[in-house]
Amino acid sequence: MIGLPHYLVLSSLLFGMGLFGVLTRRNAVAILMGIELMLNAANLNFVAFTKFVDPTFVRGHVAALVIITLAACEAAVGLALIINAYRHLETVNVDQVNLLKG
Amino acid sequence: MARLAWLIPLFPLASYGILAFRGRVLGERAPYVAIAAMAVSAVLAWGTFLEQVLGAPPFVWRAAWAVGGERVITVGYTVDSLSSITVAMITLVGGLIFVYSVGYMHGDPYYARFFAFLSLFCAGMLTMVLANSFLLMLIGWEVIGLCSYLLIGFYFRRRSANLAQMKAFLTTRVGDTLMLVGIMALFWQFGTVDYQTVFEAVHKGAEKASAAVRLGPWEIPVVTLTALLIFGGPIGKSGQFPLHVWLPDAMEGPTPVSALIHAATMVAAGVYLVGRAYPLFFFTPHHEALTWVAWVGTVTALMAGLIALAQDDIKRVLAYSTISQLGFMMAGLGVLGYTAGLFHLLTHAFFKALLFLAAGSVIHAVRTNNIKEMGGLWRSMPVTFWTFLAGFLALAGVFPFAGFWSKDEILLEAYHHDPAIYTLLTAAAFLTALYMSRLVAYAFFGRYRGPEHPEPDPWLPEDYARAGVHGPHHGHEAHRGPHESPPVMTVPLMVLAFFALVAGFVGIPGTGPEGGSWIHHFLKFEGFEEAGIHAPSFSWPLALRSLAVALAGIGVAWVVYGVRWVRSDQVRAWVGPLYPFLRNRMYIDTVYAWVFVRGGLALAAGLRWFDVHGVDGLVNLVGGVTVLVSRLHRLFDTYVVDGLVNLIGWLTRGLGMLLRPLQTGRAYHYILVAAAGLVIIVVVSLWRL
Amino acid sequence: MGLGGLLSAVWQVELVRMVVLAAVVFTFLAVGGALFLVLAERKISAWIQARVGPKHVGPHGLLQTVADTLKLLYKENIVPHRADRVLFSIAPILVAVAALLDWVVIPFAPGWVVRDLNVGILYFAAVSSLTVIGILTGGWASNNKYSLLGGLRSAAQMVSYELPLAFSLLLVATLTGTLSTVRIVEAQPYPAYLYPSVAVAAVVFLVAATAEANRIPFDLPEAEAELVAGYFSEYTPMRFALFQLGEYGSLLASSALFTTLFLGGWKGPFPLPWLGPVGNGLVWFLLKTYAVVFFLMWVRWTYPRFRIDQLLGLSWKVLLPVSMMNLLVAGWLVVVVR
Amino acid sequence: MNAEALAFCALAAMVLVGGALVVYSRNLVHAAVSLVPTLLGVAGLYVLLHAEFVAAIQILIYVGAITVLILFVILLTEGATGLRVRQRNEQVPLALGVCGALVALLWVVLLRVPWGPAAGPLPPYNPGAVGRSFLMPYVLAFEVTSLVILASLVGAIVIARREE
Repeated sequence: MIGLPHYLVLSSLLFGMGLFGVLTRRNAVAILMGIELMLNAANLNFVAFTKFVDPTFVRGHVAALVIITLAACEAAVGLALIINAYRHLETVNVDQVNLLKG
Repeated sequence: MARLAWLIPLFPLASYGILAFRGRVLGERAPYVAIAAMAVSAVLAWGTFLEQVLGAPPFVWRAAWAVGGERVITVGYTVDSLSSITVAMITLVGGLIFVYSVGYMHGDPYYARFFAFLSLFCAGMLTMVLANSFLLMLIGWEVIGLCSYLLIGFYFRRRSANLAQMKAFLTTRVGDTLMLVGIMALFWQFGTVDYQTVFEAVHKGAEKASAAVRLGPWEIPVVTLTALLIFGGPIGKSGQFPLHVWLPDAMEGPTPVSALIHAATMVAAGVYLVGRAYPLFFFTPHHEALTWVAWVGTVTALMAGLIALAQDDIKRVLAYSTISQLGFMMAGLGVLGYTAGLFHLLTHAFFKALLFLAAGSVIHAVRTNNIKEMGGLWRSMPVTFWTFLAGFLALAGVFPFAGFWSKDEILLEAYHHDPAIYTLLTAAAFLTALYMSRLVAYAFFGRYRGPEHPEPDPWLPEDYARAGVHGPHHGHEAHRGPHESPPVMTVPLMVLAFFALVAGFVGIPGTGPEGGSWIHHFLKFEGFEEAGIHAPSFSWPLALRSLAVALAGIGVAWVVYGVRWVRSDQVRAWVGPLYPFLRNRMYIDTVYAWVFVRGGLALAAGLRWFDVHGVDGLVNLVGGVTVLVSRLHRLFDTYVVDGLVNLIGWLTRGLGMLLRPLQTGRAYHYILVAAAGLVIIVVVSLWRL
Repeated sequence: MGLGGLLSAVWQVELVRMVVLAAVVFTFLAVGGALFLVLAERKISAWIQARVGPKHVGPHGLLQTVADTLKLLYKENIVPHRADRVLFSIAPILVAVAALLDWVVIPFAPGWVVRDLNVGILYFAAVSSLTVIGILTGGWASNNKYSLLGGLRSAAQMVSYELPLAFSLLLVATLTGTLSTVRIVEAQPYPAYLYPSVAVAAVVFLVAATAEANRIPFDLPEAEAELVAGYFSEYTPMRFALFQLGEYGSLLASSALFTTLFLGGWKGPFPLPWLGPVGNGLVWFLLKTYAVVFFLMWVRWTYPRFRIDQLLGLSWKVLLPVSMMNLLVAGWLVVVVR
Repeated sequence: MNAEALAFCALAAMVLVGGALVVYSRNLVHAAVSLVPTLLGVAGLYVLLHAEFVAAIQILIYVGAITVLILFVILLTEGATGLRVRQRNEQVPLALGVCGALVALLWVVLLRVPWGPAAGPLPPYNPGAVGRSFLMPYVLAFEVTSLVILASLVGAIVIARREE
């Protein structure tokens, strides 16, 4: 029987992968992808907890939907920023975007 | 139809909205919007009116607006005989004036704005008339006041217009404030401002209504005090003594404004309100509130009539005449002539609008307001002359024009109520005939005394002239002497002249049931029947007497100004100091200027002196002390505080030097450290478990 | 557990089974549909342009597409130089599968639906949005600037037109109070006072669906004249056929969904004799669907192509505000009338 | 092993393989395309968890919109994302250590907790249940989210448009 721990283990793995991507990628878009993985891991946890711990009010679903919405917002703004940075600096690597560094 | 009555004010309001926001784009087409809106309103208003005429029951609609505990303030509208006939009159006269303005204001750079203001005004007026409560009425009332202010100062570059608009606003504000207090008093007493509820409460003599307030040596019943406070509003708005001073000055506005606002409708608002709130006045002990109303009206009528005798400005004469007639209406209402006062309100609206518009046509042609510079215009401006004459005869009260019927009603009521008032009003009626005849004789008869080529309109401010606008008369070509106005202006005159003739016929005895007149049947106050008061029936001797008075006035004027058997300067010599007294408007304006304007300025100067020497001295003293203290403080600051601060700065910089390599500016380094920190925290907490 | 256990398993597993089943069944169904539609398109275009169209293979050219398909199957698959092999192969499959997955929630007749999901129309929107990934990756993987441009255009276009489409779906969901396609059909006809709103939503849906299917006047991603066929320029026979399958499959699916949402689905104006409820529903449903398909083809051969700025402007500045207002008005009406 | 477990394993494999590709792929387009199976797998897991509505939204927004957007940006910034550019920074081993430690610790924690069986059935029709939760207990979150959407909409337009 598949229980809550299965989902939690899976989501922790996904989270770890996402974190690894965020930590090691130079490209801003790739970092964004890592963040999306981490958010998905969190969402998976929320939905799993809803089913196994507290099904009334589907709170986890609500949280997941809010997170998905915010992820969409974050992607839109983040990618707009990346495009703008690329237009000015011709790079999207976060370690080369250092105009403000004294 | 009554259920649609709420739409009546909305169309002009919509027109205002359109013109205010899109007027610049509409330009020349602006009046069509306003006139169309007014036409729709007029159709609705006349439909409502005819429905009432055919015997529909009064209709009141109300909805909760604000709810505070037990008290509910409602918003809604009332359709009964009084409000329906008034909206019918307003939309008709207003619509005609709109049409007239198309010609009169043509070429004005603020053409659309003018119509926007007029529309807003009509919206406010109609709201005020149709309102179901004092609060909604007050909203309409204030909109009217605002529009009056805007329109008096319509030629806003002209100093005198600015002063006039301020005067109008501030003067009426005195009355409005009293009225506001009165409405608050009503709310305090009855917990509502709804007409019906308030009137029923007053009628039943609710406990609180019969309470009394001690005011010095007098004990005034609360209800009387409330009624008189509310009467403050009409005193201001309807130009009653002693707040009448703004109305003559309001003639600074364009003539259609004078006709619409300061003759036909806005000033009628006060009278209308007294009629609307009649139960409040009537059910005071011994009708004492009405006695006040009657006397204020009588004094006003007589005073304004006298002043009008000595004025040379055509519009000012008409303005004082308006004040005088409003006095008549108030007096009529005050002597228990509910129908008579309101009947005069309606007829007066027609012929006074007519007189103003015709006067505007004259001014338009001769480019001056001074009647002494006119003369002989009957030949060159026949339509204007004949229509003006109709208005004149109506105002003077000559059979069978409208004014005869309505004024006679008032005199009849006064005769049966209080002989003193009757005598004074008869004198005022005589004066009315006299000064109007003087006006007609100067303006239309004799020979033309003005220049051959009238100068550009002195009423027009400089920037209009610079804009290449030569007065309201667009495309002004060289012409000899004054000439007739275009049809867009004369047609409304003719329509109004028609009404000036026939509007009084509803007051002919026998036109209604039981030998009374139709208007008595239509507009009646229920309280009279209960109190056993019956309207006096028409009496021939009185009617003939008032006709004789009117004809006498005309005759005297004819002797002096027409055939000139007696020269006017001789008359002037006989009356001695009376002439300058009247010419200077009984010095009322002068007194006000001294007492209120200069008094106010002096008070301000005194306060300013106190401010400069008293308050500022104190402030300067505090300032000096502060400066001294701060000097001492600075020494402390420089050596002790700054020393510490610099020490901290040096320390920080040293620390920064040490820590600088840690800040790489790379986000992923930080995240790594954060993640490592998280790992450490989890490890530590696990270990402690 | 055996097969029986699988069959009696909890429903969500059954759903997975159903999806697989649907993929299998509708692959054949949609391949047949696409074959027919290609022929229909050629015939209709010929008819509109006063030509004859294919006529040599089979009676009246009826077997022309079959012959073409056979030809495509036998031709060589070419991968362009320095193209990304993996993505190049996956892209057409993704497009075709996405188009086929749409069919899971389409009800053909009473009871004839692969799975009546309680998030049916949302599922449709979700799955049909997968197409764009295939197109984008296909365009990129071809290593050809025209293909890439086509792919980028397609992405911009589809992301833009998904919003009005979603608003139309939302409107229907608001009116019927459900997302299930079957219950939407059952809720029809809509009350008369909602007709204006539904009509606006239908028009928006039709426009957006045309754009989602990359059809003229919204066929910018292909645009033969500018981009030499856009994202599938480099594709050779079978993969090209998959793209075509996807395109015609989603065309058919959009028409079917339009029928379901706005034309009453399987419900007909009068019952047909001898067919029974299922046959009746099937006939009416197919009639309506193919009428919509015909209408879209008619549009394709009548109107010219938009410019890219006009296309995006239409979506963001016209369709989106209109459908938002429409949704507000309809919601208000529903609340007021209730 | 029953059907649910089978489905779970398949989906988990899909998620993990996809996720790994997202993180490891040198080619960013491949990484972005690998997001698709990952996210679809998560959506599938949502279905297993009786959250069809969240699953549909997951596909619609994550797969249909965010992934497309990411791909779009990658293709637009080709000059900086091409294969010739070094894609990893210098802290790979360190990051591997930290992430591994974190995951391991999470396992330690969550395997210590005695998770009970499912607490009860979900509301049967969950789009409706979610809608009701959004409009009743969580209306504030809903409103704030809508504000965030508005702000990010405006922000994205302002940032991304070409300066005149």
